Amino acid sequence: MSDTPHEVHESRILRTELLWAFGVGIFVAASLSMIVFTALTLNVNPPSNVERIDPKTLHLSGEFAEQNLGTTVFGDGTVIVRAIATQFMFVPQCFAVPANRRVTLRFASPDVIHGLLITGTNVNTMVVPGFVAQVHTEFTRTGDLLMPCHEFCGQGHSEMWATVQVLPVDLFKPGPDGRVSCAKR
Amino acid sequence: MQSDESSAADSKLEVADEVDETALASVMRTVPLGAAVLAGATVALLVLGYLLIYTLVFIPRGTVG
Amino acid sequence: MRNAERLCLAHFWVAFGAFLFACVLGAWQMWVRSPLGAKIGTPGDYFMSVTAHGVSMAYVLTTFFIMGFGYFVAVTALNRPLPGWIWAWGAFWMGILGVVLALISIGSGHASVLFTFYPPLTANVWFYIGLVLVVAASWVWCALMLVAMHAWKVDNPGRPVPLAMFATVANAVMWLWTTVGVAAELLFQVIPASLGLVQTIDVGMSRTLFSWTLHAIVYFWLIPAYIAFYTLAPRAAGGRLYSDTMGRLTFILFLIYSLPVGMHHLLMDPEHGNGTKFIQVLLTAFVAAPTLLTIFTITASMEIAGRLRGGRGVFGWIATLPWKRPMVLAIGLALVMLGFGGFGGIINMAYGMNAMVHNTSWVTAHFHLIFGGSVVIMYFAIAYEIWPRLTGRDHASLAPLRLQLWLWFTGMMVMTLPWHWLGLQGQWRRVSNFNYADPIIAAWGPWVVVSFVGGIILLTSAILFVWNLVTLHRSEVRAIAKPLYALAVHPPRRVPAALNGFGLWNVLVLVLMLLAYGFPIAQFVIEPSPAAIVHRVR
Amino acid sequence: MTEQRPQQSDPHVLDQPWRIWSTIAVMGIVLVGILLGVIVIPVVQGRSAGIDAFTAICRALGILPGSPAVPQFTDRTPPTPVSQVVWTPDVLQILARADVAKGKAKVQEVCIACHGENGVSVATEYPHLAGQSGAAIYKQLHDYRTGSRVNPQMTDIAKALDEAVTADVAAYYAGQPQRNLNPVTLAVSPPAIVQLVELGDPHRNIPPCASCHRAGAGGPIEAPVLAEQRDEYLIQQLKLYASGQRRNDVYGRMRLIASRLTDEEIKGLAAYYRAGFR
Repeated sequence: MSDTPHEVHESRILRTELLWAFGVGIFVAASLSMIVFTALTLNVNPPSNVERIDPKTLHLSGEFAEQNLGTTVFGDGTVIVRAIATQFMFVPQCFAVPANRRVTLRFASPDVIHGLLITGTNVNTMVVPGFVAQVHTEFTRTGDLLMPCHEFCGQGHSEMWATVQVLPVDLFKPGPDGRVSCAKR
Repeated sequence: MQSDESSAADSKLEVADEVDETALASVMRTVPLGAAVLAGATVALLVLGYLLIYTLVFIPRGTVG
Repeated sequence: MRNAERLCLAHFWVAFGAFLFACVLGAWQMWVRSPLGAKIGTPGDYFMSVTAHGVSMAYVLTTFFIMGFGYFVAVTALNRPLPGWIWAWGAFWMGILGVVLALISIGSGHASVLFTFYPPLTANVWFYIGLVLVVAASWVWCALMLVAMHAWKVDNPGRPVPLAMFATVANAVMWLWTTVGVAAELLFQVIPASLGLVQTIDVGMSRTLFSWTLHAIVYFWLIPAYIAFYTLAPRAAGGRLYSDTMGRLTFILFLIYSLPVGMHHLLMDPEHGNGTKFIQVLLTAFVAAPTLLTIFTITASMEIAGRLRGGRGVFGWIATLPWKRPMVLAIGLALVMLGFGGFGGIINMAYGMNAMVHNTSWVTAHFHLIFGGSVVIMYFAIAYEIWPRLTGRDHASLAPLRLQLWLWFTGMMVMTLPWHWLGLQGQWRRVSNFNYADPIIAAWGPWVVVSFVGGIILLTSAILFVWNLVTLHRSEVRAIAKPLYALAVHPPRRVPAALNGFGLWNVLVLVLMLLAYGFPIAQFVIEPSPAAIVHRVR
Repeated sequence: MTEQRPQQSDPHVLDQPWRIWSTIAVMGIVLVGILLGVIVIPVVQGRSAGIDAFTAICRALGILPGSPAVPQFTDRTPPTPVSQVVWTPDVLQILARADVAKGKAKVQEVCIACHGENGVSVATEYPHLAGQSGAAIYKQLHDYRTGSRVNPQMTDIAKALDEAVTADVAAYYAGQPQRNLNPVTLAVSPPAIVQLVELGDPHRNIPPCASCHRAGAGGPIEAPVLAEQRDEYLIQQLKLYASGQRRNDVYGRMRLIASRLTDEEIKGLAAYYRAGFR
């Protein structure tokens, strides 16, 4: 096959493009390697907890019945926060968590799709009816943080928010039943 | 180099092409240089910004999983 | 050709009418949310407005513009009449009927569920039927595009399909795949619930099906802008397309990679495991590839034009580009916005890091920059470029066109840069008003006002855009037939069948979709999510 | 010109490398994704948390609940629910298929004395039921029956009704013509009260009343529609909620909201919702 100058030049263009595509590959690899690296070393994952729960009977269930909501410290030191996202309120509307200690947040919705984030932290999850949304995290700074509902859930969506009190470890004192409530401010 | 742009879009409205082939051949000797520098710098900035946000904003806010 | 011109103009005017309407709503929404307008309008008004804004921008502007532009490309790039005029007009009127039904449902307050639906909330059934009609109209368009390309290929055996048409058909094929998800969600889940035939919805399934559509739909909107990048801009700048092959490859990559990535919209969802999310994150990272390839190829094409006009040195060609031409200006501004929007995008898709920004203003900023910025500014440029062909009249002056493009760019930057910042602070989406009495939220107030100013600039630009087109319809200047589509430096003489059709790529899409979505969907077939009760907005 | 040149290669031969390499590239990427996302990352994460590889992989796929990186929490806390009502499809079907004629007979026999034949109550301490949401009436009757809500008169009456009749009565009253708020008298409502109804008070975490209690708002299934209600009844119930004496609102939403309202606001809201009473 005798190549004309035309074809030589055309293949040069394609080789240049291929070189660029290689650069694109580096870009893709760089962004992915950060993800894989932090997943392997710091256990960074998106909150994924395929745990089914019937939204219709949440209030009859053990864990998400009204009086069991809030922060509980279990015997082994595990800190679990359970909250309901419902139209148009988080229950409880304030919960306390310790700073710099592993906390597990568990949310469920009895009605429609909600979502939440805690300002200034990486806590963020959808609360989908039918599933327990679970986030494992450590709060790195103390203070009162805002936890709004960030997914459209109806006409009262904008007024749906809660407060998260991140307490220094020495102020985070569970009662005899392991429960911790928000300090009154 | 021959002029042969017959097959790209040879509708009747497409006959005129104001590009001079010799001029084109001469600029094609430098051509992807500027583009490579410009696009390469942009992509490098994107990666840099991404890594900075990842390490300086995301990670200090506490890991999630 | 009279019929062709009427058809295209009808589609474009519906698109831009909806666009202007949506811009007015958008500006109003920003005012209501800002400290300036706190406590104006009820949440009912606000969410009705957001629904109308989303439907008008995302379904009406895009679908009608893409259909109109597709008909234009089919006629001009293939240089033959469109097959099935009756079908095209029928689809047009079906789409109009759908838009009217949807807008009536929204306007009467029976469909304030936003354009992304959120079952188990359900709206009046006519809202969904209206949207299904719009989608069905676009399916007719897809069929016409496929038929047009096929007929051309039969008459021109062995010749490469012109790039503009190849890309348009790539978009049509991708759109057919894309709509499967939302069509399944609407027909099997949401519409039966809205009609009262069922009382519950499997929300895990509905979110997964919608995510199937949710990302690829954005590429459906984007591809006309890329068609302009590859086939209109190099000619408008007075140069050549650097590589026709890369163009074809880019549109093929969009077809393949825009579909099996939708679950990155569900990264924060509890109904999928980490592993299935990771697979789609990895595929999402590869969807950056067609865009990065495009950036290089288009910059190189512009470099050709700039050097042909006497540009020297590494960057001298930038200054010598004909920036006075709207298409060239638009592409420059579009690429800047694409850069910022793309930066936001790679943060969004980064697996765990999505938690930092999910459902915050960061995301709103990202898609307003990419779609409202890069894509819509190219819609403007396309309109300015082809309107003289459609009307036979030319612009008396290009200055108001350039002013409009600059205003759009400025407005978009002023609006979205504060949104990125606010998003990082945790400002969340989809709220009718903020409680500025809260100290955390009060600190955001000034930035919200700045972004509102951006919104006003955008509204001004939108009005000027429509004004420019109206002015053109009355212009006395006669349009001179000018070549439209760019030639490549090396126009293709023959291309492999893989780069001239979609058979192979459809097989790959099928396999990829099975791998990426097979298990995530099957898990709800094997064991449905505990059903959620339908909440009807009436 | 190109077209005249002999074709140097058959398009199918030209096509072959494209088919092969694109398939290899695409499948390779997916395989890397599966390998990393479903195997490497969960197994490594699981090892650091003491979770075996199989469990970790199942969690990554979503077959088992929980994160591959953290031991999963299980809970056995017993519940004491405030209401037994469950909105299952069956219950909604019972409501949808209720027999209005039977409901009417029961109303004429029992309910008429206080709530009126058409749902317009006879005295200011009894709520109007005309056009009320069937689900709301059903839930209250059910709660009276199970003791979640207590009222000396209603508890006995509700205990005498079975599930089907409860639904019939609810459906009958739901079908009576509702009277909407009167715009003329509403116009003189204090702006602060209108604001509470339409916008709520985000600072106190009070959602707008209308977001749940306006017909067709898309709020909770059991939320009663508020349109032309007895003011004395409303005041009394809000105060019972505020003090915690009435507690059959699931997750305490009304107890919280009512406890945050001032006495003035409670009176103002009651006046707002009786505005159109004729």
